[in-house]
Amino acid sequence: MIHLKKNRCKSCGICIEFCPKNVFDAAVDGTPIVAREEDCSYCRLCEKRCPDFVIKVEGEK
Amino acid sequence: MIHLKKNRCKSCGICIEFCPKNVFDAAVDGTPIVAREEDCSYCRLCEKRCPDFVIKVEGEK
Amino acid sequence: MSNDYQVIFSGEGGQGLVLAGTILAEAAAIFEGKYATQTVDYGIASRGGFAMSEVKISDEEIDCPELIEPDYIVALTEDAFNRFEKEAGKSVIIFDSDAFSPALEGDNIKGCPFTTTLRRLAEEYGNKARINVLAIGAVLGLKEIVSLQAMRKVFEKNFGAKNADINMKVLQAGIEMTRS
Amino acid sequence: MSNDYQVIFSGEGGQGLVLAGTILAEAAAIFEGKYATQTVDYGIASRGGFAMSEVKISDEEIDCPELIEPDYIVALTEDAFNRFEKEAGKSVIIFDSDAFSPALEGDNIKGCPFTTTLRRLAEEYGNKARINVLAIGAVLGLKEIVSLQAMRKVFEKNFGAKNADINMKVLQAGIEMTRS
Amino acid sequence: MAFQVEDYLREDKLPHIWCAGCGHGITVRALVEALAGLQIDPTSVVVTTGIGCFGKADDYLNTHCFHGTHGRALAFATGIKVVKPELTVFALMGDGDSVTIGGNHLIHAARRNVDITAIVANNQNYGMTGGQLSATTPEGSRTTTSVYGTAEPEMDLCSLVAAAGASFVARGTVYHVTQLQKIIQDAIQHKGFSFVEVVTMCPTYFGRYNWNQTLIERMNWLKENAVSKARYDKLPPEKKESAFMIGKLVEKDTEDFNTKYQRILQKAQNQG
Amino acid sequence: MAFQVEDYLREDKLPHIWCAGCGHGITVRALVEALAGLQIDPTSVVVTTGIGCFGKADDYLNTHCFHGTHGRALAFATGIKVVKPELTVFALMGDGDSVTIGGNHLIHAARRNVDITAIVANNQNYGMTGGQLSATTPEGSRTTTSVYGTAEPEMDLCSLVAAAGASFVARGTVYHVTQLQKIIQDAIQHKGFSFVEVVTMCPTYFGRYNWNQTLIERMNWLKENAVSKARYDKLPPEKKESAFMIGKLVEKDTEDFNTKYQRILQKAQNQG
Amino acid sequence: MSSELIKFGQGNEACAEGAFKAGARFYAGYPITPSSEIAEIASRRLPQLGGIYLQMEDELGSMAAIIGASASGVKSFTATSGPGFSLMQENLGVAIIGEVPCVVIDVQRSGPSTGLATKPAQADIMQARWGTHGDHAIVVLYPSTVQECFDLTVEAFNIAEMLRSPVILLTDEVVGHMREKFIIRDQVKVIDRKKPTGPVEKYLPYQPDEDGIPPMAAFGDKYRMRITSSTHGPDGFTNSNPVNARQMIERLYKKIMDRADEITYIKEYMVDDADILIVACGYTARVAKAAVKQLRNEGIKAGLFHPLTIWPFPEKQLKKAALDAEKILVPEMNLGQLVYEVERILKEKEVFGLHKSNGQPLFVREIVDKVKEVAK
Amino acid sequence: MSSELIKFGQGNEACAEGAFKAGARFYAGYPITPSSEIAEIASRRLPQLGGIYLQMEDELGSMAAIIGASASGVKSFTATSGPGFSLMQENLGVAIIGEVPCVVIDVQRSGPSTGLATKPAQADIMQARWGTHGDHAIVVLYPSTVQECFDLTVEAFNIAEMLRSPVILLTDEVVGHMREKFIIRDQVKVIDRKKPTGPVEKYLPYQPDEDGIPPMAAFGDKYRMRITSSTHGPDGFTNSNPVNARQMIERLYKKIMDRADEITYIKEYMVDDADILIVACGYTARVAKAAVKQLRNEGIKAGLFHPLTIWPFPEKQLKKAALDAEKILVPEMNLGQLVYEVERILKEKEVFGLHKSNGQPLFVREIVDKVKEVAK
Ligand SMILES: Cc1ncc(C[n+]2csc(CCOP(=O)(O)OP(=O)(O)O)c2C)c(N)n1
Ligand SMILES: Cc1ncc(C[n+]2csc(CCOP(=O)(O)OP(=O)(O)O)c2C)c(N)n1
Ligand code: SF4
Ligand code: SF4
Ligand code: SF4
Ligand code: SF4
Ligand code: SF4
Ligand code: SF4
Ligand SMILES: [Mg+2]
Ligand SMILES: [Mg+2]
Repeated sequence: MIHLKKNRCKSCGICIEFCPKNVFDAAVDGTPIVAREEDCSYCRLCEKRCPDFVIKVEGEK
Repeated sequence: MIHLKKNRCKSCGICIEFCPKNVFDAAVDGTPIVAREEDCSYCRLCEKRCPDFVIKVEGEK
Repeated sequence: MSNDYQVIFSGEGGQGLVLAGTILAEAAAIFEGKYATQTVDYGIASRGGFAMSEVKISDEEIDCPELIEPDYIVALTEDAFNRFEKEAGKSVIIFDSDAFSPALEGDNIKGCPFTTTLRRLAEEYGNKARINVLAIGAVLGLKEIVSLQAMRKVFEKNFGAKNADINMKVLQAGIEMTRS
Repeated sequence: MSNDYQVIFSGEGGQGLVLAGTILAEAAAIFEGKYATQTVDYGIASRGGFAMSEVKISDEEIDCPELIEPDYIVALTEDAFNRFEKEAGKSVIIFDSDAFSPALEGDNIKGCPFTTTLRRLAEEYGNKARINVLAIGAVLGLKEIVSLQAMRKVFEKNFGAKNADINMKVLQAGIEMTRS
Repeated sequence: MAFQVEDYLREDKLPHIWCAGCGHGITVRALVEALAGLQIDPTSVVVTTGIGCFGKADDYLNTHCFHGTHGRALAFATGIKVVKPELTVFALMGDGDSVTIGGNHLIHAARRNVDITAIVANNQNYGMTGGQLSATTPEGSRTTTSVYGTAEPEMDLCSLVAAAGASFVARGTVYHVTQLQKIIQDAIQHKGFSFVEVVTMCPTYFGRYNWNQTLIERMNWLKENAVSKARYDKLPPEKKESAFMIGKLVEKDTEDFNTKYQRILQKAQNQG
Repeated sequence: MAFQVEDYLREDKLPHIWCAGCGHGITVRALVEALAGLQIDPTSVVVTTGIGCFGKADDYLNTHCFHGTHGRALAFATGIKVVKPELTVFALMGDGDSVTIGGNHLIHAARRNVDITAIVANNQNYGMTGGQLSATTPEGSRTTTSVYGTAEPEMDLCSLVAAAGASFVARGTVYHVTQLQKIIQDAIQHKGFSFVEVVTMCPTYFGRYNWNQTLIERMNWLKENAVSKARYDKLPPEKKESAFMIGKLVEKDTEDFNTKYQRILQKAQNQG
Repeated sequence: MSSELIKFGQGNEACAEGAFKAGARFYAGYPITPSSEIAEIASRRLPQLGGIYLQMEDELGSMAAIIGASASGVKSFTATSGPGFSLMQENLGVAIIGEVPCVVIDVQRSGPSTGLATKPAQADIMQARWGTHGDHAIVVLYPSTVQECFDLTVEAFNIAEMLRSPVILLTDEVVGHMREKFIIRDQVKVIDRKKPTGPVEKYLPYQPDEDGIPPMAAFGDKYRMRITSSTHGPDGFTNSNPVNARQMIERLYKKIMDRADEITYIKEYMVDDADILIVACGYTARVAKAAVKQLRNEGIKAGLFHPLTIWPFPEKQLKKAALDAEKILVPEMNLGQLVYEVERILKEKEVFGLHKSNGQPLFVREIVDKVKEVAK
Repeated sequence: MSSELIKFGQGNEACAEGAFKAGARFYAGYPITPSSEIAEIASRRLPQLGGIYLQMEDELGSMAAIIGASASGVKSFTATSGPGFSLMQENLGVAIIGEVPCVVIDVQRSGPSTGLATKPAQADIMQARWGTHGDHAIVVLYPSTVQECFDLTVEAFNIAEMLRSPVILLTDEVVGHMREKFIIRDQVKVIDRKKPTGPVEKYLPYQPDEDGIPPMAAFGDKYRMRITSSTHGPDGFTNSNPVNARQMIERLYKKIMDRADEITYIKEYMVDDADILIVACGYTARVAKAAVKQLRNEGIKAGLFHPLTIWPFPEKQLKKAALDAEKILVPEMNLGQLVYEVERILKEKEVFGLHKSNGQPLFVREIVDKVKEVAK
């Protein structure tokens, strides 16, 4: 599961750009949308690269 | 000529010890005595090593 | 103290509120020969949080920049609005009706579509359309406390002749928001 | 203020004048149960220049360490002597007659052969023979303001039992310089 | 009981005050990941900070915190660590904090080898006060106090600290987050002074005046220009200009100050 | 008119206040020999000093002098040199002055590369205040504030300053006076920040507590242990412990601050 | 043709422009809110004027660098706020004892310590007077309008040059950041330090003329210049003789205190018939002026004594202004600083303080209310 | 069995011993004349007591390190003199706003700046009160004998711990270097800071009890401790709300000022029937006492008011002591500092200063003469 605390998101776009599995799409306001969760490898890079503590990835592959 | 401004001398003994030509003897109070000026090579090391600006060497070999 | 005007631009860091106040005050002081002061209250600069800019314009020398009874208060965020809502009545409050809808309403509380207007302008002029200029316009729409000529001049001085046009257009859009 | 004594040890940095004052005052304060103060005036420490140490000994608590009329002034350098020569009369000045010969002389100006005495002692005891102890002795030779037992104890405490003997001998030599 | 990342965070204080895309959040993330990775009890951790945007980091940490003065975090941390060797002590500093105003404490902390983990978020300028020149601003860059481009060469933090005697020196970036977490873990575990430079991003000021690229492009720039020592050494000269080394640069096994001081205590007490 | 050594000296102030055998006099001698060697007009020379025994050096120099505060000589010197590039500016500092309290100015002066010649008389302790611990006191040594032996490693001044970016770094000793004079001459002629460490002697304090040898033996110790880089590299490990390198350690040709600033002036004035 | 320039800008900007107009060509500093605009302007403008901007590693170094530059003959200044001002205190003493003219601008913010960096206060008033160790006197000017920022900065340099002394220009966050119209005056009086004229060998850097001020050579002049932080004789060499020490320390003190009148600037508003006199400086003086107007409208005879020179405090002038007032009110953005000095000077009066220390400026209403309360 | 120890030693030594007796186990400092003996003794004795001596790179770091150590639960102190005291001013503010108990000893020497390092002065009296930027109150104690050095250092720690505040122990070169007999008292009252007791989650590091003092956890306790130099709320997080800011700043001020009586130590000598009252502290108080004796012998009714607590200045106590005196003399080793405070407090009296600033202490004769002159 990929949890997003969207109220913290500042739309920097990092998660969207650097997800190795291209899991996210960008909403109009620049925040991420979990578009392809099934592709997620649970690498947690998005979580670690998000400057705003928005993302929490749970699970393993 | 080796000039000594003895009032400045603090009897550290450096000039006496490190003259390559052993030109100085030590007086009882530890100050240098020019004992063998004829041996002097005018290297000026005594002048430069004297911490107290006592010595002035004039002349060349 | 005739012809005294007191205006507050409030919202959050990064909205260019200081510039709004500066521009307006400078237009009055330099291009209309009046006296004007502009002061600010801000937290950690440029990192969000409540911020405001106060302008006083007068025909006479200004003893003290403190605003006693602001004529117009522009509130671009809900936080800012809440801080000032009790002034409504003594002051006219202009707020961004796209951003929030206050409980209180009334004659002296004017909602204007700042966000949507800005978006529309942005389509035309890109990021040169700024909310702070829109805010000045909104005030001028209620009362032309500074002439449009002076505004043009201040734009020219600060942003160059080329950008003055755009800014005048944005200003105009602001004016229309409150005039209508 | 009965039984008050005021002593100055003066000379130059490096002669151990602070120690002379400390030892004497401590002997009185700790080993004779009196009150004693010791103060110093010095320039850049341990690099020559005028230095002095002042001692006040009293049976009563001492209000102020300042010496008003010193009883004894030891002056080990000419510079020190010159500073104090005007006190002669009110005070007894003891100076190193090997080091300089003052213009002024008289009953209250006592020359003592500090340098030669020290040289003699040094032959016997090496560098453990110190001019400051000699100076204390010179004062005690004029007046036993502190008992010799107290002096021995203070030496023992500060330099250890073994060195106390030597110091007592040096002290004795000092006493003899002025007694004779 | 296992500590979660959240146990080290003051989530009630989020969202934080940092700008969109500011790297400071990523660095704090790496720190809490490292703490969780090592399962260190948050009540045995003291985080000291200086003043600056990064100096605000302590607001978001659920450890003991000391928010001191600009440039002095390491001096406060030194006082803490020498009297409480059992605690894990951090000094989180900006580049201004750590080496510009705080340079003297930095070099002497490195020399003294007190077992503190220093983490410097190097964003090449003073974010907090509006983007002025720092000692790490690359020569020629523009800042609010160097509009003509700065005439001063930048300080190489890692070289400086290594020369001062630091026993652990490493560099990471906010792109290389996994490595960064690992570096911080190693720094914590290293006994002695550990220094971690994090090359990070201030899009609001340094970026605006200098990058000519978007935040995303900057992340890619970090990805490309930050290379391991091995790779760096093999780079052709023209590439070396913008490239920099990341990874562990120094790791020495030297006794830390507290261990040495134990012997002094013994000596003093035996003599006493 | 040729300048004599005496033209740089305030002979009326001699004898100086330094102790018998103190190396500070030898260092000052090397400095005035260097000035005379280069025939620099004394009225174009400014000597800044800090506070300490070596900080008293300006009392004996017949140049312009600035006797500032402890640790700040380089900051005063920076102000002087940037506005008067035509002057030859020195900062004479003790080890306490230069790198202990003054470390921050030292590293940034090195980085900034202002054309100042810094001369540090390293006597491994604080002479002036009675022989306390300094950042250059060798680990284990005894001082009046480390009677049990210090637990802190000493700072390697030359490595530090080199890492900070100094374009000229050299070390000499008060035994090797001819070389020392030459080093100082080269330092003066080098355009940019030049750093000269002089390994010297405080017989009164550091010597008394640590040497186990006479002043003369110490001079011989300097003679034996100070070696050229080439010789140092060839020394067997056991000899390396007490040995140290002398001579020029760094000499780089990098533009000094004032030269770069000239371009800023031009740029600003063209834009204006 | 006058090249006077009318500008609309901040107090900080006016300070910078005043410095340039006074001839300052060197700035060294370390940024700090709310003073950083001064640094930013200096970094842009000085190179245009052929001057130099240097960002130092810290405030200790900044203070040192401006002293060094000034001793080299270039008028110099720095700007800071509380934390940096504390760090400058040690080297401020060098400028005092070394008699090196320079100007230090402290834009006060809310403390203590880091406090609230963007909020105003007037809590460094006593620090400005007493912050550095040891005996000294110091001149402190405090503007209240943007124009005064310009004018008093020029004046600060003039006094510094005239007295061979550092001068502190104290402002506060409100004054520093407020924007008003101000004139970059063209025809300002600019004073330059006295230079030596006699024979080179006879020059003594600390030998005062009859006015108590020694002529000042610059580094690089043919006169050998010595600046020292130690107690010294006229030759600039350390001298611990008590007679000399007394002379030196007292001269430094007197050269300022004896000229207090010459360097005193005050403004008065309706003091002549005031029953209650308000004593206020900086931004607070402006609030007080508005309060006086309002009080007068309400029939209360209030007046304002507004010192622009706050140290040496204009003792005589205050006494005169307060002659007929019964009560005195001292409003300050602090817990009480200037009020102590006013109490000391106006022994016979009832002196009240109005103290606000919460990051906000005083408001007109607060002063009005307090006057009414006190007037009862 | 009492383990009291009678020693003959310096004021500096007694300060150090007092600190150890009060429980100090950490010293961080940077040597400076005339305070260095304190560092030297600490470096020798602390390791014997299981404590730590750290020589820091400078005074900024020294002040920071003792704050850090104290926040970790270990009583800490430093010692310095003027130049170093100036450098400590910024971080002193951290101890004030962060409410970290610690003791700073300033052994005053002759300034300004480097001045005369080995000569006495009393010229940091105002700096001790006002040296750091921003609003604050501070406790300053000033001993005059070697025994008082011991006793007041203990007291300084006790006050620091009681008030969660730094305390400054001011001495001077004469007091610091003079030798006298003193007792290392065995039975001294030692106060330790209040620790939190409630539930861990509820602990707020700056939530005061009714006495205005928040209980203090140490780093490493189960209570999460936050120390901050910013204006903060009870939770220790930055808070710029004006109501909160006022509360915080005023509480810090009041916790000291409201307890002035509790922490005030004074000595009086022959004040009851004195016509002329001398107000003096530190070494000068001893000179003054001798002067009073001599004056009384000559039939002049002099008396001595000797504050040992100089800040908060014992206002009430002075007023009482001065009730019947006509004239007041304030002798100081400076150009006038305490005299301003005395003037302010004793409005109705004629207050005279006797100021000496030349590297020498005042002499008995000088005070006697001045009293006679003034008495006329
Ligand atoms: C003594 C002092 N000087 C200056 C400041 C102002 N100041 C606060 S933060 C800062 C710079 C911060 O830069 P950095 O440390 O790089 O952190 P960043 O904001 O970039 O994360 C400055 C100059 C201060 N608080 N204290
Ligand atoms: C701010 C400050 N702190 C401390 C001192 C005291 N002090 C004067 S000189 C000195 C140390 C000198 O050591 P160093 O620089 O090595 O010179 P040396 O005397 O050994 O030649 C110290 C600590 C001071 N003058 N100013
Ligand atoms: S965990 Fe990895 S793969 Fe999954 S969304 Fe995040 S970055 Fe993409
Ligand atoms: S990285 Fe974080 S802050 Fe940035 S867009 Fe993604 S969720 Fe939002
Ligand atoms: S000049 Fe050389 S040879 Fe001659 S005396 Fe001096 S050291 Fe000896
Ligand atoms: S080297 Fe100089 S001071 Fe030493 S003994 Fe020789 S002449 Fe005297
Ligand atoms: S100003 Fe820069 S460093 Fe500060 S929060 Fe914004 S991006 Fe980050
Ligand atoms: S104390 Fe040491 S450094 Fe100072 S003059 Fe004496 S020998 Fe030289
Ligand atoms: Mg930064
Ligand atoms: Mg040294």
